[in-house]
Amino acid sequence: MGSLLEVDGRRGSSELRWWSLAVFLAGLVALGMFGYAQQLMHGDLVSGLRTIGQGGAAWGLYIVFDITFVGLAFGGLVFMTVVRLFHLRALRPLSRMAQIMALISLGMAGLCVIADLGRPLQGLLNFPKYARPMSPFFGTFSLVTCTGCVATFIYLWLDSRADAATQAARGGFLRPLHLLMAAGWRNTPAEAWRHKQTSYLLALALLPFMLIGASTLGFVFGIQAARPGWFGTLQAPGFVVLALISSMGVLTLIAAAARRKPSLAAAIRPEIFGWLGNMMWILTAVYLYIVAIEELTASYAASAVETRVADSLISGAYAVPFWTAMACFVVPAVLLFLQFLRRRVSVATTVICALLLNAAAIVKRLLIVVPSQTEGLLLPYPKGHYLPSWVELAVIGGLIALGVLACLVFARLFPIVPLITLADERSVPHADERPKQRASRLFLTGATLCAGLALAVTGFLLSARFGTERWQDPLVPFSPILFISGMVLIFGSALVYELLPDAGKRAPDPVNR
Amino acid sequence: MTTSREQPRIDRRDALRALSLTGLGAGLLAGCEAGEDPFALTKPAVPGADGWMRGEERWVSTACGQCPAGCGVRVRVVEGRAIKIEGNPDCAVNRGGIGPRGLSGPQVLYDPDRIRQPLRRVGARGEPRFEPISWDDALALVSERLRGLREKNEGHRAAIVCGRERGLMLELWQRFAAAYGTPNLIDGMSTENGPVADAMHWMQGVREIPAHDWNQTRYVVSLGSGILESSCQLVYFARAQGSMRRGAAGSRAKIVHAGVAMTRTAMNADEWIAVRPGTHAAFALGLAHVLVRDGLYDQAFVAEHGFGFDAWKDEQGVEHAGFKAALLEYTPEKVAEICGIPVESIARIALDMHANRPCFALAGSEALLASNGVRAAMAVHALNALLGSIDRPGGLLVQRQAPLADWPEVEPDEIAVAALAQERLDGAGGPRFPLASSVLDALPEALLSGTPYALDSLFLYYANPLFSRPDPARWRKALEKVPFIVSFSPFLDETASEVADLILPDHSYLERWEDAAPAPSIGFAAFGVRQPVVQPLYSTRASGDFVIQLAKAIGEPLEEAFPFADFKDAMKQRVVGIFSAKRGSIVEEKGNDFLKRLYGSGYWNDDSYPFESWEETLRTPSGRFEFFSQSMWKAISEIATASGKTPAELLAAHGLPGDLDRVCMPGYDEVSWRGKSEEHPLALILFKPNSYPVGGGANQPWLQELTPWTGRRTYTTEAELHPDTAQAAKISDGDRIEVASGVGRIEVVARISRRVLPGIVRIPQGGGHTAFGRFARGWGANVMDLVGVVPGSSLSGVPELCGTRVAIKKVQA
Amino acid sequence: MKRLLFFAAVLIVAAGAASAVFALRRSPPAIVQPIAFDHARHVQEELSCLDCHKTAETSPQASAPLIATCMLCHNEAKGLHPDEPKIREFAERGEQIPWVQVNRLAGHVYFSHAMHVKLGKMECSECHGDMAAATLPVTRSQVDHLTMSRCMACHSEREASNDCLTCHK
Amino acid sequence: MSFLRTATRRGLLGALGLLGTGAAAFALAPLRRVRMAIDDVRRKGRGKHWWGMAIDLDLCTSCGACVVACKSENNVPNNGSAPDHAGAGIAWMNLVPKEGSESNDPIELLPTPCMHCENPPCIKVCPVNATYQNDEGLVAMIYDRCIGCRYCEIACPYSVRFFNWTEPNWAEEHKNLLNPDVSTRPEGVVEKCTFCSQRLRKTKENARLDGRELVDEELQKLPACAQACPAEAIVFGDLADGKSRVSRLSRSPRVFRLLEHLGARPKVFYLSRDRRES
Repeated sequence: MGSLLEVDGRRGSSELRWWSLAVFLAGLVALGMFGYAQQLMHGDLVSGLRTIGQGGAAWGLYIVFDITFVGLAFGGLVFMTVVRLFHLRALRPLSRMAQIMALISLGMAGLCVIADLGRPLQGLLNFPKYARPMSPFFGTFSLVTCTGCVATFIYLWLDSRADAATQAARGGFLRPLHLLMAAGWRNTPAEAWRHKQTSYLLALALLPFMLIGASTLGFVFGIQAARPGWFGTLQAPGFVVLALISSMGVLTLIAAAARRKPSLAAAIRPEIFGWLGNMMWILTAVYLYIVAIEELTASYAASAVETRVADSLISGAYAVPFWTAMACFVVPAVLLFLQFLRRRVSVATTVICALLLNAAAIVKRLLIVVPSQTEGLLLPYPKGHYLPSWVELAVIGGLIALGVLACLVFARLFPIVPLITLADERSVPHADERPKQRASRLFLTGATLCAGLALAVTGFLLSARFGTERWQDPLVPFSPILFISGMVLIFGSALVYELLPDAGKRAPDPVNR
Repeated sequence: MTTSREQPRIDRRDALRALSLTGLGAGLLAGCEAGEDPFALTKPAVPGADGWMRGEERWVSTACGQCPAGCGVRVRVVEGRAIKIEGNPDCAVNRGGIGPRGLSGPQVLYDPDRIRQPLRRVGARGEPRFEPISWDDALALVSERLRGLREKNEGHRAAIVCGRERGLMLELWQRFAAAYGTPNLIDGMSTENGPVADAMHWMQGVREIPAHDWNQTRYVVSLGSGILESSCQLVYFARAQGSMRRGAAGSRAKIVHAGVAMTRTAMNADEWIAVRPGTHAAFALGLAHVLVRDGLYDQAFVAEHGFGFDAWKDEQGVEHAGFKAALLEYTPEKVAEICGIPVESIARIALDMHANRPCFALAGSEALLASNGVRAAMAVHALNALLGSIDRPGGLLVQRQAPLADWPEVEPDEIAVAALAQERLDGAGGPRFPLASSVLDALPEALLSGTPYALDSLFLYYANPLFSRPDPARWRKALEKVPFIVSFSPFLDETASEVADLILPDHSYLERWEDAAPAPSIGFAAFGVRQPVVQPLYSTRASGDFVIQLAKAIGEPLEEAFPFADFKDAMKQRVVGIFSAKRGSIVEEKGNDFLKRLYGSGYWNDDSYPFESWEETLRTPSGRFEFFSQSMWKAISEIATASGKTPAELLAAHGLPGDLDRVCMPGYDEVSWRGKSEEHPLALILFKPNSYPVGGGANQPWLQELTPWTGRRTYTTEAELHPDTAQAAKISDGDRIEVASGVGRIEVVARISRRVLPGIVRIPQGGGHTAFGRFARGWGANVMDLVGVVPGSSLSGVPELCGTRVAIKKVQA
Repeated sequence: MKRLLFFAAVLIVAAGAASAVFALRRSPPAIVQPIAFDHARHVQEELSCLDCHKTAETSPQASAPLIATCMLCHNEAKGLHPDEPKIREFAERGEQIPWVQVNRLAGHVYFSHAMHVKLGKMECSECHGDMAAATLPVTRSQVDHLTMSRCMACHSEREASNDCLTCHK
Repeated sequence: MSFLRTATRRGLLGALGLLGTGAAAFALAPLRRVRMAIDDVRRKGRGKHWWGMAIDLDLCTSCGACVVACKSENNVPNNGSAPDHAGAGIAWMNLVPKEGSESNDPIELLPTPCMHCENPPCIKVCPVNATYQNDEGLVAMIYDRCIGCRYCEIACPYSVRFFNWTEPNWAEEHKNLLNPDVSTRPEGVVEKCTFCSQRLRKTKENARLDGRELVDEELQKLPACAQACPAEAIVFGDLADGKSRVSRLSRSPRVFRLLEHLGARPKVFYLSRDRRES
């Protein structure tokens, strides 16, 4: 019960709120599991999905939320890295929220894909066996969900060592956990300096990496020549921008939620929301621009089917959701823009806009995924239609609930806002002159890094079936795992660099003092 | 595509299982499921399988039994199980090709809802409650009842409905009827193919549908014929159509389809002429008119082999007008007006036909199954005669029969003779239906009225009137009146499950010995043997064998009428004829070698057709092609006098204009529609989709998942409507609509399409089963609920499947 | 800390259960043949494999013989084996001997004896071991050890096709 | 302090550039591999045979024999009449309206098997290599690898790939008619037409056992659909053999292929007097 106690006077009521909320969410999760069990028993027939060309769509809600969660993760990482790289002190209070959001939604994304698979068990077995980079799914699955998770976790961990140490110092039944997290943080200038270095480089590495991750999702759709409405070069950028929008939105929500705790209210100043709001309206503007281009091109397109899909959105079967989504993009954008002009930030407005934008983003994704399957049929099959079944809704609901629950628990076990910012970084010693480095540290780090790179490259090439028949098993079994572990090592080198203990004189342990 | 997406119901057990599954449980269970091999399912044990070596595979030749076509097939049997059916290249009918029906055979054999032993009804009729009984008991039961009837000199109170149009099973039943002594044998010819066969009968003296020389013809006019979807020769016609289509345009033969809808036939024709329902005859006569007017008809043929074309005198010296005179009224203008088609098309087609001889015209159910059916058929037939296409290369042929030996003559004893003299229940050949040989659809009226006498026992072989005949409700009422009903159906169909007191399940056609006389198609003689490809799965019994055993059980005098061990033996006695004829595809010195080869290849045929052998093909009183049917004239006059009336009065009694000469010549009468045009403005056209083999086929998923027409919705009955028709009733595609006639109402799905004329509702048969197994039950609607049973107006008792008016309205859901 | 331990324990138990399930699936119960058939004895009688497994050279299956084949020799008692009378009992009852198939391939695998024996010129023993020495009936699959990789290795060294469709259906 | 900032800036720029290029390379690698895959399919030293099919629409009467024959040969499960099964049906060979799905009155039906494209879009997207093209141009599934993500179904322009939405529900008796030469497919895998590879294999093996080459006559009607077709409209054969019937037909002036503009280069050739493309 670490951080909640000391600041919060009205403990009882907040306790009650917390637990009731947790129980409610747990219930949703249980419902989701029940729904998924249905799917395991009766097959995907219980979903609203059906065969393309026979009046159905083969992809639906699961894929939509896979995109959503990957987007959130991407956005979260971008946020934290940007904060770190450009020393945006003002936003630092949100960085940990962003990290948590990224970490959790990566997990959710993975689960979404699993839920979509016809043979989940086979999926877990066969993906590490046969995965091939030529398929964009390789990116989403191995890169994003596996490697991304690890990388983010590492960053999160390193970044929260100092706080963990302080928490541990406070004692409490979670002390062992905190000690584990602190990983012997002694608050020495050297450590602080080193941490700055690592977090800096990590951030630098993560940014483009996640960019690729988010883009591969775009590729999944962009490269489908047979699916009018998808085929195009704008998919990847579109996905990226949309991802940023929704992640900024969710971040706003989390911040707002955290802010309800008096102890944090001070730290999460309204300016932060102003900044988020600005990000949102700018990004939304960009996105609307992209959408406009897409629809315009499509409606001029020679291909009859291309136009049919476009029309189905603008004036056809999907017009209502489409224009609703558009409205939910435009209205908040305008509101936030006004807020920007008026230079007065209203948290409430920002939150509402964030909600609207996220709803819009999800609907828009649904409108990317579905119509090209139901309307974009190149042969004169009858048009299809798709309505999510209760099972799909339950599973997705369960997943979201799971995510929120995880957030809550984390917030309960650990300061959701870096304590250091609470103390205006007074506790962090300024380490201006560079301390002496151990040669072995640099060497080991380099070694891990190189090993990682080597592994990753070989794993990649092997799973790309270089030198073998395309249909054969990779020369080295489980070479996709090689690739993933390679990536993990690359990021793991950061751990090596930072956690390798210093030789020589031990600074007094602040925890066991 | 569909709109309803209801999820599987979840009961408590499910819920519990689900919970037990969730999380880790799920993983484990999935793991166990992977335990038994998903890629090869274990098959249930079947009798005789253990006699096969592992993986042993044989190809058995037999004849398809899914429709009257009698295609030769080869069945792949692996470890005693029939796996797949393919066409038999040795068979002259299909030459290795095979249709969807034939391919679905295994699903008949292995239908999970087949009847597995004889069943006797326990409890009231209506609900399907039966007890299994042994074959011996069943035999005793039936034979005693029949013997009892004979002893009371009431043999005629037993009736047999045999759903076959030809073949030895029909002859066996006829033999039984003759020896036992009942006039009430009703055969399958009294149904869809009736009018064509009648036309042949009255004008050529052969009661059989004609064959056509597709390979040499250069032009075909199809008058509402469903050769590519509803005919009894789908495979042959598809093949023929294909052979016509080879070669470059110009040299290729042309097909013109005149009909009310863009059917598969029309789709594959070169031209579709949309004529109003029931006016096909007028169109044919229009063509004839043009040919005669321009002197383009085959004068030589008419002169040498024609009768009644010009005016003629009979023995009494009475002058009769000829067909030529009758034709005068059918001027292109008038016909165009009747049919609702451009005038020019008539002359154009007529000249085209003449230019592209040899050519022929053929009519189908849509044109014939109405009150004016027989005369319409005669009109088309006359057109063929005028084109000189009778028994000529590229024209109409008379199907030659295989030279089967005869069974010994039957000598009915006096009881039988007396019974046979009785009036037929269905009134065929009597004042009721003077021109009919048998009228299945007249039974309900007779049974309900109990005239001329009440029926005691009814035997249903290949007949399921409670589903497949007009107005099932009325049939149900009527059959209630029959104290003892026996069905030979291998499946628990509507009739069997609702009214049959005793069910004696027949083998499926892949388990029994039988002949397969192909429906007229190739012209030349062919004989197919249907033989067991696998051991019978259940304790069923070939009905042929049962009939023979029944005769023996009844005893004197039927015993000596049936000197056969079993049906196979009976068949062999006939096949001897082919053997001793020493011609055709199989010629052998020794009888056993002949049989071995016959059973081996499954087919015998003699692929030479003797054209222009008139004594064979023109068996009319005059020995000529009778444009004016003397035999019909004679029949009507005799029956009239017998019932103490003048012919005119007899006709009047049927609501026909009193001119007998007119009736005896081809012509066009307006269809006497059922239902007034006020409350029932639309014409109902029903058809058999090609997924509708003998006995339904609704229990064969392969056929049902083949859409009945060029649409995609399966497991439902659709009514095809023209956009205008639909708009008038505010109906859009996919709506549930109610179709109502004077007889009944059904609910179907609307299918908006420009492929039908306005003012028409086109509905396929085959949906709406209430029994007949898990795959058939519970979807679609039975269009027969809309059609009434035969009225008085028809002389030949034509089932008026396309003579009903209906109204449609949207069902508010 | 305790909780961590507890979770760990749960996971371990779960894993154990899972592996148990898999283990159970691995080992099918030993098969009992209706007659304690003695291959060695028959080989001594100068019988070749193909005399009984007739179709091994002509069809995918090698096929076990039908009882008629057995009766060619065993129509009168040889009195060499306690189980021998059973053969005639089966024959008198007009039954086949209900041999249990031992060597089963996965449902999606196609294997042709003809191709391997006639074209591949392989000895039966290469897969089935030395049956000439087997005095007791086969009760466990002899081909379990033939994993896909081994099939493919052999195929590539004998330059047989390794295309999936060659052996998978 | 100042040092740090400069260092930061330099480092930032440098590292960004570095990682940017790396990232680009990484992103493009898969695409380049796809290109290569396409190319070596193009100039692939194809096996002795290159299987293809010709369907003469002038002969076809759309009777549906091919559809049923295919189901019977390949153990394709029945869909059943349950409402929630609608749209879950499987038909490797299917009758597709050739025109006017809009006005809902097709003029003609096309028998549509898998096109076995020379450049198959479905294969490129499979995440687990569960589908591939063999040296003779057959596009085949590897059921055991398939994880059921349905990406290939999405990628196929002709919608001839089918997903098993639920465990195939064979009536116990119906199991008798399953073809032992073809494996049944469990729930959750994608399946498709194989040009009856099992029949092809059998024919090949018989030829080899008789020590002879394959002849065109035995191939023309090899797949179940071609064998059944009453009008003999479907012809199968070896496109690599210039004299085979199918390759002669594939050069006919009446020939067209579906959606040629996509560049998938299907190996099913349709023949029609008026070359109406759908």
